[in-house]
Amino acid sequence: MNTRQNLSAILVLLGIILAFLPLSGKYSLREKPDKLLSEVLDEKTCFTADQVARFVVTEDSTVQLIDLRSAEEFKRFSIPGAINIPYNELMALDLESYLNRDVRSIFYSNGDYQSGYALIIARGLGYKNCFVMKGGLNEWYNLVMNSRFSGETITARENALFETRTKARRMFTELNSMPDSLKARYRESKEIERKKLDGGCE
Amino acid sequence: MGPITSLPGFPAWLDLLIAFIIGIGFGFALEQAGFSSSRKLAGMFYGYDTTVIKVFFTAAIVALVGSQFLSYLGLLNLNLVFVNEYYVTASIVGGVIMGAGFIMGGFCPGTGVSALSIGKIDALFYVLGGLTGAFLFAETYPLIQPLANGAYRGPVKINEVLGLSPGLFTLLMIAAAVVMFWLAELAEKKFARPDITDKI
Amino acid sequence: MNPYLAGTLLGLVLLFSMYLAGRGLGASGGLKYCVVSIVGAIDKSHADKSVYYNKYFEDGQNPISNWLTLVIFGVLAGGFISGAVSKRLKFKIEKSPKISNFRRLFFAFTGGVFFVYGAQLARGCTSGAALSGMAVLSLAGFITMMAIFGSAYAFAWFFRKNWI
Amino acid sequence: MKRYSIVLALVIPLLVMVLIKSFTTGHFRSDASKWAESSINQTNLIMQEQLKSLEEKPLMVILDEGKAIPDEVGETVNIPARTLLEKDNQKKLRAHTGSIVLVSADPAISAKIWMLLSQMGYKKLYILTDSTDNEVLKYKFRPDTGTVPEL
Repeated sequence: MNTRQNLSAILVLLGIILAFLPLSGKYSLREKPDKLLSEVLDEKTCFTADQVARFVVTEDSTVQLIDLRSAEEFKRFSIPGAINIPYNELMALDLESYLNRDVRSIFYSNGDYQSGYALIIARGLGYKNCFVMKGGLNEWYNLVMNSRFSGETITARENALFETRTKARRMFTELNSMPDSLKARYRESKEIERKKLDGGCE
Repeated sequence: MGPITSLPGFPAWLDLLIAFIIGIGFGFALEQAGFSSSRKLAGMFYGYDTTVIKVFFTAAIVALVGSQFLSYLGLLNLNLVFVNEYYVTASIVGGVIMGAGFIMGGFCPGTGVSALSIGKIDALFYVLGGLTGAFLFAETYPLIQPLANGAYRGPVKINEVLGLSPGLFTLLMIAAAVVMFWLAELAEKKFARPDITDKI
Repeated sequence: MNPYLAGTLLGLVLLFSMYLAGRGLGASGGLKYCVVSIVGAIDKSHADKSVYYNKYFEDGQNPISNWLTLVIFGVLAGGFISGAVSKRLKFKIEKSPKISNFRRLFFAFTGGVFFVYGAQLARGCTSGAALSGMAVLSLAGFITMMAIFGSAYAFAWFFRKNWI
Repeated sequence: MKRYSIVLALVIPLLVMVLIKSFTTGHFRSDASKWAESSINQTNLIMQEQLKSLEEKPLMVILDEGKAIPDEVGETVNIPARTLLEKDNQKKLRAHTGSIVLVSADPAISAKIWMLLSQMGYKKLYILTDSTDNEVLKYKFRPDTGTVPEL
C-alpha cells in the first residue's frame, strides 16, 4: 500500500468511529465524581453569611458574589457587589468568563438548593475557585439584616461581629433603596467583561 | 484539559514562547511539504502538481479528527477553541482577492515567509508586497469598513448549518478528500511536468 | 517529503496549536502587526488618529509582541531549519524560464499586495481562515477556502505564462 | 496483515481508548444541561404527602449519619453522603429501578447530591423537602427612602 492508500484507510476508519460518537458542543462535567463529592462536602466550599458580610464591608476584591435568583428578584435588591446569573440561564452561558478568574466566586440564592446545584456544575467543570453562601439570602436576612444585640455585656469578638453586621446591613439597605436608574448604573459598573476567544488573524 | 494557555494564571511570556515554537513547526512543515516553491504551489491550478490540495486537506482533516478525539477523551475543551467568525461578504470578496493574489504571486503569506527563509528572492518581494497590502488595507479601512463588517453571522459551524453531527460531517469530509486525493493523482499523471516538479 | 506525510505533520502542528493555545495557525495577521508597529514607530500621531490603527495601541503594548507576530518569526526559523536539513538554502528567483526576472518579481510583489489585502478583509489567509477554519468546522473557513481556490482557478488561465 | 500494519497500529489504540472511555461507568454523562433540567423547573422537589402518588414505591436514601427513618413509604437505606460513591452503595442505588428520594436535614447536602447523581445519569431522582419554599425569601426587603447615598 502506498502512502495515499494508507492515509485514506486510516482517515476513513477514524471518521467512522467519530460518526458514532456523541460530540455535541454542549458541555459535561469533567471532574471525577468521587473527587468532586469529597470536595463539595468539605466545609471549605461554604462561606457563612457573616463571612460574606465581612467581604462586603471590606469591599474585598478577591471575592465575586454571584446571585442565582431571577433577573426580577435581582433588580429589586441584591447584596452589594453581586452580579446576576439566573440559575435557569447558568448552563446556557459560557461560564469561562465568569468563573475562570483569580477571584473566588461565591454563589447564593434565596435558599440552599440552587447554590448547591451551581456549585456541583461549576466545580465539576473544573472551576476550583467556586464557593457557596450557606443558607442563602434567608440566612443573610436572619443573621445580618435582623441582627439585634441583646444582653448585658459584650465581648470584643461579639462587638466586631455586630459592627460588621450593622455596617453590611447599612450598605445593603442604602444600595437597594437607591432609585432604579442609579442601581442599574451601579450594577453596570460591576459587570464582568465577557472574555472573547483569542484567535484567527486579527 | 486544554487549551493549556486558558488555564488561570498562565504566564504571558510562555504563551508567546509557545507561539514561536508553533511557528517553527508551521514553517518546518510548510517547507518540507515543498511549499517554498511557487511553481509547485501554482501547479495546483494547472494540474501538473497537486501537492497543495493533498497537504492542505490532509492537514485540515488530521487536525479536525485529532481535536474531536481529544475532545471526546476529555483532554480538550472545544468550546474554548476559536471558531472563525463569518462575515458573509468579507469572506467571499476577500477570498476572491486572495485567489487572484495567489495565482499572480504564487505564494500565500505563510508559504511566502517560509520560502523567504530559504533564500527565495521572489518570496522577499512577495512578503514586501504583503506588508504593502496590509498597509493599504489599513489606510483604506474607513472606505471599506461597511464591506468588512457587514453581514455578520457570528462563529457559525458548518455542521450546524447542515444539521449534521460533527462526527458525521467529518466522515463526509474525509470521504470527499479521499476521492479528491485519488483524482489529484490521476490529474498529476495526465498533466505531468516532471521538468518543473522534480527539481524541488 | 511525501505530501501526505507533510500534510499530517502540518495537521499535527495545527492540532498542537489548538490544544495549547486554543487557536489555529495564522500568517497574514503577523504581517499586519509588523506593519502596525512600523507605522506606530514612524508616525505615532497618524496611528493614533486612524480608526484602524488606534485599537492596536490602546493598551500601550508594542504590537510586535503579539502571538501572531511570533508565529511569523517562528515560521522564518522553522523554514530555515527545514531548508538546511533538506539542503535547499540558496538565493534564487524561481520562475518559468519563459519570463524575465523583472516580470516575476513584479507579479510576486503584486500578488503579495492582493493576497494580504484580501486576507485582511476576510480576517485570515489560507492558513488563518481556510485551514484553521476548516479544522474547527467553521463555515467561514469553508467559504473562504472555496472562494480562494475558485478564484485562483478562474484567473489561472490569464497568468499561465508565468508558471508553465 | 503486514500491509495494513500502519493502519491498524494507529486505528486500534484509538478505538480502544474510545471504547474504554465510553464504557467506563461512574463518570459524568455528556450534556450537563440535559441532566439538570428538572432542577430548573423544580420538579425534582417532592413533599412527604406526594410520595404516595409515585407510581412505584420509592427508595428513600437517608444522607445523614445515624438519622432516624421517616414514615414508612418505601424501602429505606441509610447512606451517609460521604460514602455515596462507594461501590456497594452505588450497586444498591443502581439496582433500584423506581424512584429514588434523597433525604437530608441539610438542604445544601441533598441539593449537591442530587446534582451529582443526576449528572451521573440517575433518572427519577427526587429531593424530599418539607416545604417547597426553600428558594423563596421569607423576609421582605424594606427600602430606606430617607437616605440618598453618594456614589
